[in-house]
Amino acid sequence: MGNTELKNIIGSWSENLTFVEEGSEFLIVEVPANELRDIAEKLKTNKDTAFDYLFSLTGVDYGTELGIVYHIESTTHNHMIVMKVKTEDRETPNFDTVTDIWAAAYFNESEAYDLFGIKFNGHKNLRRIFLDDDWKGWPLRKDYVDEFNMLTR
Amino acid sequence: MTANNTIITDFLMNEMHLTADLAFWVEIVVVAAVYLGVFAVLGLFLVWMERRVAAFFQLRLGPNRRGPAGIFQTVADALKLVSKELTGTEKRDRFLYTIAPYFVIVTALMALAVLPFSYELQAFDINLGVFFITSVSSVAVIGIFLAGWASNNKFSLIGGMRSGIQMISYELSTGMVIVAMAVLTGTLQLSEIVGYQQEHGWLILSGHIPAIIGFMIFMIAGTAESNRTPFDLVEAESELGSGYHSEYSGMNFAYYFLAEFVNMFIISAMAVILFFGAWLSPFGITDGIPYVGVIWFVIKTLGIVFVMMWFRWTFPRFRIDQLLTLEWKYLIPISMVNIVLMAIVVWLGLTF
Amino acid sequence: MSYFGDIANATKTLLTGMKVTGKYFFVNFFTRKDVITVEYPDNIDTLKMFDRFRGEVVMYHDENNQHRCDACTMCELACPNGSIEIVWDKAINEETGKPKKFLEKHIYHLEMCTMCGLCIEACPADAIQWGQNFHHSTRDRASLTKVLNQPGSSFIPGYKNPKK
Amino acid sequence: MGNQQFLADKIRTEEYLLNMGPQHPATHGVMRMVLKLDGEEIRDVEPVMGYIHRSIEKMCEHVSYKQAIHLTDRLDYLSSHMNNEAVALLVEKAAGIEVNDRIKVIRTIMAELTRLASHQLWWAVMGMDTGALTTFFYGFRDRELINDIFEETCGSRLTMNYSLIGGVRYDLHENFVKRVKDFIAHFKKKLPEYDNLLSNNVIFRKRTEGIGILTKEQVIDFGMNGPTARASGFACDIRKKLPYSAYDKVDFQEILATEGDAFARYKVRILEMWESMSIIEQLIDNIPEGEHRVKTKAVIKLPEGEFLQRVETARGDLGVYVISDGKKNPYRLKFRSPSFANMHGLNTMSVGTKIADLVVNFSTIDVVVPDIDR
Repeated sequence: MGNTELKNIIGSWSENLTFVEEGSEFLIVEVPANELRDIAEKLKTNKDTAFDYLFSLTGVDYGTELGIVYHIESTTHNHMIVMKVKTEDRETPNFDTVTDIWAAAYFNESEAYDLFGIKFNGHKNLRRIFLDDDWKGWPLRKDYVDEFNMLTR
Repeated sequence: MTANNTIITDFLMNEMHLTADLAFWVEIVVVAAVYLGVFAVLGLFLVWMERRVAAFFQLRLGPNRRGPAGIFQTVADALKLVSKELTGTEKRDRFLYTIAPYFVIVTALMALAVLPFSYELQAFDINLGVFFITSVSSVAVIGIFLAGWASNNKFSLIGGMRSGIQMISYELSTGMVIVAMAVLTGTLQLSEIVGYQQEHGWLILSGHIPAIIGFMIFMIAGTAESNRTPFDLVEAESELGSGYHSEYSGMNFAYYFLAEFVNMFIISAMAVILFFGAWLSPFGITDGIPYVGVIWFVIKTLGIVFVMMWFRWTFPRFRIDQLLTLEWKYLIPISMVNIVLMAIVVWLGLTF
Repeated sequence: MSYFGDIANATKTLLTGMKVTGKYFFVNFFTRKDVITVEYPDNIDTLKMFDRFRGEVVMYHDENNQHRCDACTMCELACPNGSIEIVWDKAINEETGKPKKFLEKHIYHLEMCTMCGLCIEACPADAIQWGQNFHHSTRDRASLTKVLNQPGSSFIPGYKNPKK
Repeated sequence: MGNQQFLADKIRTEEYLLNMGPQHPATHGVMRMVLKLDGEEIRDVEPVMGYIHRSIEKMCEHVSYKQAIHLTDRLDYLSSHMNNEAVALLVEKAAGIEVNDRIKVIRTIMAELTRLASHQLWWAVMGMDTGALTTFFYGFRDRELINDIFEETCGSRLTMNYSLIGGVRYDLHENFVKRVKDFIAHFKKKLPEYDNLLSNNVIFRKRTEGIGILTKEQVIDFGMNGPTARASGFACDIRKKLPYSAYDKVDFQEILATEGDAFARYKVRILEMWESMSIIEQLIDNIPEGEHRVKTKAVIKLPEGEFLQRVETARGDLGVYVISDGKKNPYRLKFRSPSFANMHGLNTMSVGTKIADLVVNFSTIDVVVPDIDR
């Protein structure tokens, strides 16, 4: 299924979705934070899209905003879509969890929390997955400074 | 003290002019010292043999640095273990922790003392012979169980629990096979069993079908008794690290390590006594000459030990519930049927 | 009855397994030809590594103790782990009279090097290349910081890389 | 059942926690699993990772693309060539660098040799985990031949850093083809031995059949991939779905099983070894002539935008996702690691089984811990 049909189907679900096509080979859907859960729900359950395989969930620090990029693939139709969600607030960034839609998000969301500080409300066991529990700061953020470990030349 | 005069007491009384009682006690001390020496040498040799045989199976060289073909490698290991500090977990149960290795050593020695190495070289020829060995080797379970419990480490606790189940349940089938062989020979005394085999030929031939079944069951159950693969769940490297003796170091660990190999020797010696005519040479060629029996006894036992080592370096390990189903659903029914079969064979006089 | 069936089948598979290990035991019991053990410390003088083996980075010196490095620090920039430091100085070149950089010390931190080879690739003059020696264990860490250009060595005057 | 209930009330049993790792023979690396145990039955497995987290993604943000390639060696060190190839392919596709056929064929042969070496090591350690210690030496004897091939051509045995942007570092060594053919002839005789020694062994079958069953839906829901997922019937082989390098010129079969238990995962990897050998055989005789490296600019900059490249490593499909802002180092570089995804299924697999089964399940997922922690 090409990007354009996908765009029409998904576009019909809600107005405030923006679609981007250049700069990447897959259709990019930017979703507002509050509609994240039901768009994800529709993506999975809708027969034509049937996105049932969460390929990867990436936390990104865009400088001013913090965001999550979902690469979701359909094992039946063999097409992939990129879903992005962004938030301005850098102190307590939080999104709804998608673990009950795709179980593959369980550790990925913990990793995003651990390295970016993005909380996921409704996640059963959100903890620092890689770093020690008493680690200060979120390492993968652009403004993270650590004189001890980081050798910047 | 109506001790029948053995060579040692005669020697002590005539040359050393000791009284009968004193000679008796000195003899006991001498025999104990000899068997401790046999225990140590046997243990070291078997460890070296295991490492060389394992190397040959695994396309390696095996120990070859200390002495020709690495013979003194295990002596070096023993010295290293002796010089090691005896560490242990802090909250261990001190008394049980220290007493546990001695259970295993004592039972191994007691079982060793009864084995008929040759007509003359048998320390205690008690008429309960075979029954005594099985009951003594069941005491060894306590040593391993205590080690697992007392060393305050969850992995060794699991190892100890597994040893409890495994060794107790496999004693049943070893016991039943021994009962079957006792039916055939009509006696429990070891020297009389060997005597029976002197006239009728080896039990594996004279008892033909039930004896062969008995031998296979005995080999399987014997490997399980001595905690060796495919039944080495007690110290399963990949699950429990080194199981019950992971908190032991130095001489305590050496006790467990040597006792495991001596147990293996005792099990194969039992198999040789019950099935292959302990120190009888094939077709009785060298039976007349005194003291030569030992060589035949050791050759046959090392043959069985080699087969057990072959098991160890080929088979993966059972899981605890499969191990128990193998025992309770397969080995015990077959060994019971085997006793009945042996009884019928003996009753109808079909033995050779 | 499958009861005896799977016992027979079980023993058959166990015996085939033993046949495999038995073959290795008995076939080369005396010849020991299949043995794969390499007795490392004993064969140290006969041991020859492959010519492309990456043991450590060394600097090429020709017969009269001259090397090709003109301190252009391309390798220092290419190294991802910062394990190369070039100490260079300026001096007036006799013929041309213009100030010219020359290499004082090419410091190579072996303990930080990940053998990725990007420095050797980046070097325009092929001054550094792979050495095959891999015995790097030492007692103190200081000896892992090596100076690649031998003492008293100097730049081959007017060397131009033939390949470039 | 009356007294069963009576006993259960009288005997107070308690679940206890057991830390399996971070230093444990079965975890193949540094990973801790907190087991909630009732006797030997596992109630819950919670993997605790991060003991070997070097934050390669943060490092990649400060190094150029050429330097980022050598960092990928340390991700899944058993398929280091495929990791290098993934980043190289991504940069070549994004920067529009065209590589000739010789480079594609060399990369494919090297990838299949790495897969063979990784599966051999997995088989050797699988045998050791279930108790057969000799398989370790047979597996490593065969793997040593592949390591010699790598050492001779690429210069190092494990972390090869052989693939670069626009080609490969050295051309093939002159006796590369002979060594590969000798290895294939040798290993074709030895692989049936693997089956006799372990696959058909009744104890091994009993230890692995029916253990840790995962259905196809569960595998997809958990986002699992690689041979672990193909054992439950999920066709996720990137070499077939999105062919790259010379995989479209080679015909090979994607191995799928349906039972989804530990033995199916084992069988899939053994058959994949046969497939890898047939791929190498198809390519080794007609390696096209040509340059082993294409001319590229000194500093490679990617255009603005985001790029995704997926490669089938020995453990599953590794996704490299780069957000580039036109500078010489990536703005954000994410490695979607196959072993990290496969960890999701561990809990469902081993709840209700015994400790010995957890060791078998963990070993059939074939986990490499640095691949999880990155």
